[in-house]
Amino acid sequence: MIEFCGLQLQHPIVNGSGTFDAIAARRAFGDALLADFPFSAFVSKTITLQPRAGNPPPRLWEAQAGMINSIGLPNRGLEGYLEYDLPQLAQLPVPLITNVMGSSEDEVARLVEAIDERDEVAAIELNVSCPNVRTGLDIGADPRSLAALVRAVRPLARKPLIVKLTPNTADVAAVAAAAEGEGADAVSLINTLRATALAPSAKRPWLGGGTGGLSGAAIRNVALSQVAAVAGRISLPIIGMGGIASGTHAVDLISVGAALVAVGTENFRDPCAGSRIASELKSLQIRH
Amino acid sequence: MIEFCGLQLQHPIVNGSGTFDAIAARRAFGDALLADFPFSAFVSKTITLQPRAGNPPPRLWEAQAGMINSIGLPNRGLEGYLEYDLPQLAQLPVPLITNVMGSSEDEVARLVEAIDERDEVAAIELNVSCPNVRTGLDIGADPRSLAALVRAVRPLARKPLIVKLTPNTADVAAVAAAAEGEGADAVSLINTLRATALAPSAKRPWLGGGTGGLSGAAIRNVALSQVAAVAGRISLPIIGMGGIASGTHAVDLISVGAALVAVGTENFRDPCAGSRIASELKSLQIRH
Amino acid sequence: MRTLAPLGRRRVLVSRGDDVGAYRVLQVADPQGPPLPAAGQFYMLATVARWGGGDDERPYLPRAFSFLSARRGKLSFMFEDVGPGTRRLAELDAGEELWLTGPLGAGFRTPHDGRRALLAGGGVGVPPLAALATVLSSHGTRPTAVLGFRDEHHAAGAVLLEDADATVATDDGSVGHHGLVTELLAAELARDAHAVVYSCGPPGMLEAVRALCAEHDVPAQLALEAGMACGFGACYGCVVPLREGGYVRVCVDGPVIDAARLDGVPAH
Amino acid sequence: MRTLAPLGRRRVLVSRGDDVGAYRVLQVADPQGPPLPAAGQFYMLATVARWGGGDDERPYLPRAFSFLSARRGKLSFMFEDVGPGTRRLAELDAGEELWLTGPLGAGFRTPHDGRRALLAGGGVGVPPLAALATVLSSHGTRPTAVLGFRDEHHAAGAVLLEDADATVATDDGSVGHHGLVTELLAAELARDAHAVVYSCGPPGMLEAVRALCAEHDVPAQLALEAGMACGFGACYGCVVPLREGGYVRVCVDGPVIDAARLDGVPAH
Ligand SMILES: Cc1cc2nc3c(=O)[nH]c(=O)nc-3n(C[C@H](O)[C@H](O)[C@H](O)COP(=O)(O)OP(=O)(O)OC[C@H]3O[C@@H](n4cnc5c(N)ncnc54)[C@H](O)[C@@H]3O)c2cc1C
Ligand SMILES: Cc1cc2nc3c(=O)[nH]c(=O)nc-3n(C[C@H](O)[C@H](O)[C@H](O)COP(=O)(O)OP(=O)(O)OC[C@H]3O[C@@H](n4cnc5c(N)ncnc54)[C@H](O)[C@@H]3O)c2cc1C
Ligand SMILES: Cc1cc2nc3c(=O)[nH]c(=O)nc-3n(C[C@H](O)[C@H](O)[C@H](O)COP(=O)(O)O)c2cc1C
Ligand SMILES: Cc1cc2nc3c(=O)[nH]c(=O)nc-3n(C[C@H](O)[C@H](O)[C@H](O)COP(=O)(O)O)c2cc1C
Ligand code: FES
Ligand code: FES
Repeated sequence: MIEFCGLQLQHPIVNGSGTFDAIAARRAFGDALLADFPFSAFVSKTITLQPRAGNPPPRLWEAQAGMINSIGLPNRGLEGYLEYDLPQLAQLPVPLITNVMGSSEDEVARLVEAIDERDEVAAIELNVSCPNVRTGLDIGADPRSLAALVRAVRPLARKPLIVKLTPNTADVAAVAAAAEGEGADAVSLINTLRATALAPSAKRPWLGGGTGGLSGAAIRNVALSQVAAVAGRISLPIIGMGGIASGTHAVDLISVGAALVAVGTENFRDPCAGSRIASELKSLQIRH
Repeated sequence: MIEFCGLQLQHPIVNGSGTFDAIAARRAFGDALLADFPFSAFVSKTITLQPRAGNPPPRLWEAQAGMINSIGLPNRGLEGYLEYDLPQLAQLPVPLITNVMGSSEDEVARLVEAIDERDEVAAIELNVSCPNVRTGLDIGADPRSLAALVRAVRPLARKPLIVKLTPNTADVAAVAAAAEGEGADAVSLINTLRATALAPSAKRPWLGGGTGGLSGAAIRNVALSQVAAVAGRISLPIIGMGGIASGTHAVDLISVGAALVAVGTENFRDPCAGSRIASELKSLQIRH
Repeated sequence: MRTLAPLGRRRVLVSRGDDVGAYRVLQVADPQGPPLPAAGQFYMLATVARWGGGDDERPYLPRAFSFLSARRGKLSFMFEDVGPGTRRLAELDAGEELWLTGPLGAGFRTPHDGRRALLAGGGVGVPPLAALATVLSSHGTRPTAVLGFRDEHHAAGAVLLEDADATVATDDGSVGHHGLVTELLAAELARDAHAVVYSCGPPGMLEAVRALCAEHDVPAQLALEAGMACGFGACYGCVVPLREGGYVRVCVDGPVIDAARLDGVPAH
Repeated sequence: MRTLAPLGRRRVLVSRGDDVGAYRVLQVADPQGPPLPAAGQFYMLATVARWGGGDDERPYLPRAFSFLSARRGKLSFMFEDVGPGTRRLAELDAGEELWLTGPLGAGFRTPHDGRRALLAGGGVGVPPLAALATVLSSHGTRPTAVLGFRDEHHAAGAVLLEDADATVATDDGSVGHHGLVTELLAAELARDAHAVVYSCGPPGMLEAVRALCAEHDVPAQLALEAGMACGFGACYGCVVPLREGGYVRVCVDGPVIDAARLDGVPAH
């Protein structure tokens, strides 16, 4: 058992938000999924206040040792989540972390308040890779605007508050320090790197959403660098992620300062990547 | 012939700074290099005011579809460059672009002034991926500090001034706009992405320099995204680079707004990558 | 129709590989899989060795393939080399290993209210139709099929539809009807429109089938394709727009979708 | 000694592949290369097909290999599977294709002032010594060599040093002298120290050879290894620190470096 923000977890491997849909997976694999759940905590897809259909297809591009997605955060919206998704997610055998995003302080506040009320939820993750409507930059790109956001919503949550940082910034450690300064309980990183793909012959963007985010093996060493930089600056626990596909990769991230390791794109290649990596990690840790 | 900042070039393919040493390549391949020079202009390695030995080895890590380098800008320093390198580089059959970097405005100014005097040099490229001693961030990460730097050195150069942007920033287009606003003649991007590698068994940094920069195929779609963002914001010509390994990749970068395309890591895999890509590009352009 | 998949991917052995015209047919031993996947379901495949390093350093993600047949613990798949993933798979021979996840998605629903099954498809759309024909034949009615191919070399793939009476059309007229598969389908519908059409094929063909069926007011079930990363609903990458608005994921809500739910079949 | 390389990489055909103990020996046809690369020079190799997609999606960069022999337009190389690049190369057989650049770097300088050549090395350090032995033998003096290997299976590689009189040591004593190659070298130097030592092997061995020669004041030329990206001076990645301060690039200033220029041989 390991402890993370007061949660008791079986092992340090969780999923990255938006890279595993436990409800859909149960439709495909049945209740075997519950008996052998790959992660020690489940992180939901990002939930927004209003329902979102997501971006027009195509939404995927296979890149060099990675992929680019432009999914566009489809979700049922807060109400739909509470009504349809939450009861099903509550059946999972692990603690539930709900990831939320809003395009204004007020939206985030309403999300955090509503989620914080629900006993089924163990912790809240705040996705700040959302463009600031004024600057066009991610809210999480700038330490000051992030600090303001965390300051505004922190008092609204009794549950642990995890801030999921954006990697598309000059100084991720400064942003992490801002989150720490305003009372966040943990940070998670890295989210996808901004990337574009062009349609093979027509030279226009391939992705229906225009640009997208790069994930998978290609970003592993960038993640290692950003997690190390953040760990060198703050003392909050860190959920590290980015291209993790094996126990060795998890050991690497832990050795630079991650408390938990999240698996994202590798879930698509191996639906049980979480349990596999947890057991590879365990045998590596025993050996040392 | 194509025109770039007043230079007449045979084709749009140049090299990325620090990824081709024409003097060393001539030792290996002899004068055949001059007869069949792979690039339409030659960009020098970054030159600093004082000589630098570079970082302790190991300096290289092979990553997923890419590599991480921590070379540390070894060079003979300004005087050594002018005395030893320049006469040899002047023998190349193409225009010479000299890349410089300084850790203060004053250093950069001295470099630009001295290089600008030399007839052998056709243009100056300013590498701003150098950490600001005060903030630790790249000077080029922040639009305001970059604007100040360009403002200070622009009047010192009669030759075209190209600003090589850093990709490790929240808003590369804003930085490019700052360069444009202060009179730069062109911008080039992307430089390497900050990345770390750990030694296979010992969990300490592999690279002698600690962290390094990711280049090659893995960053190609990040480059496409940043070049597109910059092209959407400024009207200066752009030298695009990052993971270019084929004529198709070059067409992609040109289609999102690059005027020239630089080849970096691919030179290591194919010493004549420049000419190969130029001819692949030509046949693709003829076909369309 | 949905048969549950065992949890996770499993390592399976290729038991044979054959070239059939322009196509490669792989047979794999899947002793741990369910004996009866539903016709129209699919599996995610990747090779165990060297998945990656092809064109532009791809493939990285697994690839989706409908099964062609499932008999006595053996699955077969059919595909054409169209990119780095199918190229790597096409190299495989007996004894090599695959990662396999599935069966995934929802397959075809068999006809009710006395309608006859009309199978219409072509190219690498043959597998789900072949699997469906096997089910229908085992229920006592060998279905009629119309299949379109580019040319004779591709039309050789028609033999894989063992359990149907198939008529073939080719684009170049090198074998069978010179023209489109929808022309054959229109003739069948003219003969007897109390039918349900099952279709799988390239997007253009599927769209033509959808439009034709809509015109004749004949229900159709379309086995769609979409770029996929995961195949089990995790990535939300594989969506198609619905007539009613919004999107559904082809991998969990399809790949078989009622034509009536779509305004059109997207080009990719 | 430096033979110029033709500009750029060229596509060459593997003409045979053999296993020799723990090693793989590849012969490639290089009709466009110079007939006489200098002993100790190296080539950058990568396969044309599927370079990538191995462990952790590697290899991506080409790999450096000293040539073992160069005769009548055929080059041979010897290596052991130690990672994704050598693993992929070890799979190759006659008829497959390589990208090849070279010969690169500076090779050994032959002895002057009457010193005898003493070759000391082991493991995959055999190739440059074998190439040097061929040159020396053709000049009329078959050199003496001492070679160290892990065990008998590896020591089989000693036969590749055709043109020298070699004594072998193994770590486990399974064949030859039970102990270190430097023990054999010390004995040779004790017998006659008017020699120049040529050495190539794992860093620990090279360092021991360097230290021994320094102690006996015997000149030594060491063929170094270093992680390389390009092999022709482009990346500045392959440096070793010099005694005088600063670094040199192993690929253009080496791989053969006078031991006197080094304070020690770096571990990687
Ligand atoms: C449910 C389902 C069942 C299927 N059944 C079969 C079957 O039985 N037999 C069969 O042959 N095929 C089948 N397919 C299609 C098969 O999955 C694709 O042909 C396969 O994924 C192609 O992979 P590839 O690597 O060979 O080619 P890719 O190059 O990956 O794909 C070819 C197409 O993808 C697009 N593309 C090109 N580059 C990229 C990129 N970098 N990223 C994203 N898209 C790109 C282009 O439109 C291109 O035409 C099925 C697909 C689905 C969804
Ligand atoms: C001039 C020269 C001549 C050579 N001649 C020969 C020869 O004749 N025969 C021969 O067998 N070998 C020779 N080598 C060594 C050969 O080049 C290496 O063994 C080869 O590059 C290993 O590649 P790999 O992919 O198999 O293993 P890698 O895993 O690339 O390399 C193995 C070593 O590299 C380090 N490493 C591990 N992972 C990485 C990574 N991701 N990035 C960077 N380094 C990493 C570790 O130290 C590891 O032990 C020569 C090297 C040089 C420089
Ligand atoms: C298809 C896809 C969808 C994602 N959706 C979300 C999301 O809804 N919210 C979020 O915070 N991160 C999202 N992410 C980012 C991942 O959680 C993770 O940070 C990133 O993919 C890096 O990890 P990886 O390389 O292991 O995939 C998504 C990533 C992918 C690939
Ligand atoms: C080994 C190496 C050394 C480099 N040295 C420099 C340098 O001295 N100055 C500079 O501006 N950029 C330098 N770069 C960055 C490249 O010029 C280029 O911007 C980057 O590698 C992306 O292009 P690529 O993916 O094609 O390599 C270097 C890159 C590499 C790989
Ligand atoms: S392929 Fe991932 S959700 Fe359908
Ligand atoms: S390997 Fe690139 S400089 Fe030596």
